[in-house]
Amino acid sequence: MAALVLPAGLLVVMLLVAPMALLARISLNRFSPTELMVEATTAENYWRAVQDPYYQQVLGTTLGVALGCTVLALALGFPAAYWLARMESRWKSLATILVLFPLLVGNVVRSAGWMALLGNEGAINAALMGAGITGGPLPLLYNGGAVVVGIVAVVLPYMILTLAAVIEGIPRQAEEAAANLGGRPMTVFRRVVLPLALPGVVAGSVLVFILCMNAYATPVLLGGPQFKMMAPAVYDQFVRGNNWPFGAALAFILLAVTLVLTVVGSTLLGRRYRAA
Amino acid sequence: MLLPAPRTLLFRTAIGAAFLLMLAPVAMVMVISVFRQEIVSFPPPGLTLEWYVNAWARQEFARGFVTSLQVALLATAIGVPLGTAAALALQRSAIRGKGALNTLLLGPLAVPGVVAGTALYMFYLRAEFWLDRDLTATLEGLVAAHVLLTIPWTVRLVSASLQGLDRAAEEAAANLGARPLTVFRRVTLPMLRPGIVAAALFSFIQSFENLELTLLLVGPGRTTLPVAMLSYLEFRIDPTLAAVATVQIVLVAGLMLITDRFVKLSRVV
Amino acid sequence: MTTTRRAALTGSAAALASLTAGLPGLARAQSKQVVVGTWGGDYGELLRQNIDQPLVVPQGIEVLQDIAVADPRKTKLLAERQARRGTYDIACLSDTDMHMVAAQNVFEPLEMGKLKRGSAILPALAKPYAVPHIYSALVLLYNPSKVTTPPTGFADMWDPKYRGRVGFSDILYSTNTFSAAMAGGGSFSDYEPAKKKLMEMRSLDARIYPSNEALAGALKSEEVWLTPMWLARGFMWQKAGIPVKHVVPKEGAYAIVFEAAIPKNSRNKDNAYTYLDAMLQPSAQAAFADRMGYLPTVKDAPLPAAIAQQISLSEAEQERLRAPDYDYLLKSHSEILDFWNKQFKA
Amino acid sequence: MGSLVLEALSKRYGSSTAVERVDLEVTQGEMVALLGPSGCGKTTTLRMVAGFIPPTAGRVIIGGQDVTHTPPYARDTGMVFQSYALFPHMSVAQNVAFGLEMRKVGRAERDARVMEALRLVRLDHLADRLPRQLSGGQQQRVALARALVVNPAVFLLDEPLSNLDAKLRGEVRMEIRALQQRLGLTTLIVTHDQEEALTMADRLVVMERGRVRQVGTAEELYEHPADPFVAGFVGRCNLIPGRLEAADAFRAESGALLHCDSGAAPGPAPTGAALLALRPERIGLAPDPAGRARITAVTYLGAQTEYHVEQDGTALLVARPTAPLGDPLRRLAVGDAVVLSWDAAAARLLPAE
Repeated sequence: MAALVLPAGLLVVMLLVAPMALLARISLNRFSPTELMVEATTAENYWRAVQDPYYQQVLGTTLGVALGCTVLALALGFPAAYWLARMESRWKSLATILVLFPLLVGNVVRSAGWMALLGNEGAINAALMGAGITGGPLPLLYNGGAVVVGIVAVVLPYMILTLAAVIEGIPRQAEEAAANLGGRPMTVFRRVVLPLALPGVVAGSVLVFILCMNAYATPVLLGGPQFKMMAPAVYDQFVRGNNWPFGAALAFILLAVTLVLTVVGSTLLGRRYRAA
Repeated sequence: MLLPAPRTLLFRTAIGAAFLLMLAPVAMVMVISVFRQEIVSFPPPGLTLEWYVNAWARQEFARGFVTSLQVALLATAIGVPLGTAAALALQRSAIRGKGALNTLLLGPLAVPGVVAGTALYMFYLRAEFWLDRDLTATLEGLVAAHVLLTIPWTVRLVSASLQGLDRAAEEAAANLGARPLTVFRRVTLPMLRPGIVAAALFSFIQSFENLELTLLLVGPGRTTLPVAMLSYLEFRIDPTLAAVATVQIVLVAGLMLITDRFVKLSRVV
Repeated sequence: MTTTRRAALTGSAAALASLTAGLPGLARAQSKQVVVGTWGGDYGELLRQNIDQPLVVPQGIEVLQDIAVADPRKTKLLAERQARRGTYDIACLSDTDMHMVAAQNVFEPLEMGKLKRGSAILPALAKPYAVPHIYSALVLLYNPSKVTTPPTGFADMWDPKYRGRVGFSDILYSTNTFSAAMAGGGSFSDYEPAKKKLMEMRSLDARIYPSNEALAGALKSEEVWLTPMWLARGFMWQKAGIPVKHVVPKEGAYAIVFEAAIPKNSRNKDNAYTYLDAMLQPSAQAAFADRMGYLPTVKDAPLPAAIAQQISLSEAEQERLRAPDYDYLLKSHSEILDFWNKQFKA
Repeated sequence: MGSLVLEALSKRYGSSTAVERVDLEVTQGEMVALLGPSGCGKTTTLRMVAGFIPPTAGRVIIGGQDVTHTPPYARDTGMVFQSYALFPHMSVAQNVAFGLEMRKVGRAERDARVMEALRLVRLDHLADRLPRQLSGGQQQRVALARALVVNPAVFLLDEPLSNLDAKLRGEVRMEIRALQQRLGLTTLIVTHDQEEALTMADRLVVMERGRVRQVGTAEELYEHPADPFVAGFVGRCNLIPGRLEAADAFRAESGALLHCDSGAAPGPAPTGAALLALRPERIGLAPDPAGRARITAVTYLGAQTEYHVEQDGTALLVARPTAPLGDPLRRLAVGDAVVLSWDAAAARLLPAE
């Protein structure tokens, strides 16, 4: 029985752990504009990344966007998940499909859709100007707001499906009992559904937070040039700057920050759950 | 049944906003695919189907679609059984270090696709040198990378399914004389079916739409659809991409509706 | 029940088999193949229509295009330089990228004996490691209805009356920095003055767009009026109805050359030479000029007069045109990128 | 406290009917049981009273107020769920306090009433436990306390005992009844267990396929069932198909002639196909070698002994108090011939379905 874990485990070791170890080794090398990579054992790439105010700011932006998007996805996704989980009609399949299928339409395509909506010549600005509400186009695209909207749209299905699975496991009678005891709908929701769905909130938030921290296509396409998040910065170093050691160091910093926050966050939330 | 469901405006607004956010960009892409001008602006000067003709004429999209489909199906076919086996071992056996193993198997989820893709590409190059065998730009190399995407989702979803499983049915089967493998095949597996279908669905999705992990691993004549789309963007600016995406959206929606006829998606995920 | 399940199993096994069949058969070691690493979109399509199909395939050579944007292909070439077998037989890159990659000893020095069309190449564009395929010039694009006095050089972008009306494409950071350097009295080998000029431009509310496409959209909506850009792009944009005209800046500018080279670890070098020859055929060159507005790199390519007039350069204009200082760019590339990202855009 | 009135209460799902025109009045302090097989509509009726299901037609009136369109949280009913539906994330005390919080009862009073309610169900020592740390019986009592602490106008019990073992069930049944009577609670209880209904309720409502078959006290239902369904569902009953031949003679389908008193029941005697209802314990039985009836099975049940008997092709169940040792009845065995006897008035004629 225990041996069944081996094939998958070995595969992950071979295709993820070993490559990451190689990348860790590369992160200790030195970059040279003419020779690209020079063998070395130095922590200077990490040191440089940590000290550089530019990358501090990029990391700060990434954290801010990831936290904001996670909170927003939770706020918007929970009601939708509850609605989906408690739906009984034949429309439930349709609603599920509507949640699932944006996932199959890649981030590039969805970003193109946002551009057509938010651009200066996009649908929203055209409508606003057509109705005479604004004189000129509003700067909706190429800023942090557009990225947040785009990322929230990308991660919402994950949040909704994770939450809905947990909410479906909450006995309806617990809600009925609360209503029977005089709890108004919002009270029942706050006092009974929400605490019982906390494991789902933790699971969904952790998943979504990681996805946000690692977002690549959406910030590149919707954020505009002045807006930088970590994953695109890493890619830039690898592919645009050909500075593999520094790119690798940035990658590990991103990974470390994500993991530490994930563990801390879920432990705190988990403790609250046990206490409650 | 009537539910004590919150029907406040706030609640309804949130649901509406969630669906709007998820669906508006997709709908928008479909709309601009028939705009006549090359650079999209509203309102359009006219409508046309020429982008569909152009999309069809470009081999890279049809080929990309086939490659993506092929890679996604293979990665799912390999990753789901492996992930299911691993989930069984994690949930049912008494091995030590389950927590660490679980973290390992969910690991691919936590590593940014750009990072994993670059690391894997460099690793493949080293491995090619040792093995004297092509890995980058091969179907095997691409599928292996995508299996990496499918494993964490399978472990996650099948584990959840296993935790919710009533073991009495398995005990009943054993009591009726079924050997462990028969119990698994005739009782456990059918009861896990919703979890496995969900795992397969998510695995397929993760592989099919993946861009970041794939960027450096695609090769001549073997480019996936998302990479082909990104590449097209660099030299062209017309709504051909929107046309390709619309065709993809229609195909995907059709596929899901058909799937739903056989396996109720609402009961699976 | 059992039979149907078994039938279904065999069915899916067969489906799996058919999935894996066929494609691995495109083994790349075959001698009758050539793998071309190139851009997608129009570039790849024009290669296919004017080189692959009419010129290379009839010689019994199968052409496989590996389509990707330039950066990952550049990364691949660099990463694979020690591999015994590379991905590409032909690598297409812009001249600056090509020089940077060539400096890492990636490419085969061209054997002129194997290159039949070698003698037709414009001498100014010849390189030891690559053949030039098409070229264009860096120009200043402007909206003639908004910028009523036609600009003469890069420095005009700093005119305060165009505050907020100058746009830059983010991916052309190096070119943009060059234009600033030239406006600030720098040279092909000295971008230092760009720093001051770019910061000035920053306070003039310059707009930066993530891609050339986004910039095109902004030019179309007349959100911005001026931008340094390739002449060929300007030509394409004009065809797409964007209101732009161009001027070759008086400070001087460089040409961009799209080049093709053979990596040392190419598997099919003979086919690669055949392909390079095909790229230099007059018919192929004319097609790229017609469709994309790039200039031929061979002496004997005939251009239709109407197109020639739009994209060709006068003698005076050609005099202001030079090749970039590749070595300088190679050394300063990361510094230029850093300044652009961290100071100018911040 | 108040009375509960249901007026022509109906619930239809599309074309299928769950509850059809139920009329019922539960007076102040009365306990009424909704009894019937699963799927008869009794739970749907209860949930309409609680407000979880909107009725298709009809009215629910609590304490003289029409609450048909009042949401559940504003109805002032106290419900005990079959699964107890305790809040798993709250302690026992928090569970019980929930309803008081909703009613904005002040902290001090709330704590006092919670402890009082917990003392009532003898769980005050477990106030800080979580529900999952309690036994099934304890959980059930928490659910009771939680519903009672708010002094509901109507007390609703949905199969409250079905998750308890047999011994506990008997005890809790008495406890609930005692509480209900002591507090004077207007109570509606749903059960499929006739013994539970008979022992606890003042009146019973027998339902079948969404309709009320008969309403009455335990005795009324037992002695005067309105139809064969009620006769068969409340207590056990021999139901013999046949027709009335004379005012005191019933011809069973098997051909046997059984005596009866067609005038004992109110209303005209049924003509044509009918059923003769005969309670097993109303049949006398004596060993007689010349008897036309044969014993096919004997079951010793301690206080009672049951005999399965066949007479002229008609199978009958007879229940007698177990006779003392030495009595000839004690020696009866399978195959023995016996004579059956009953009071003509004990044999009720019912219309065939």
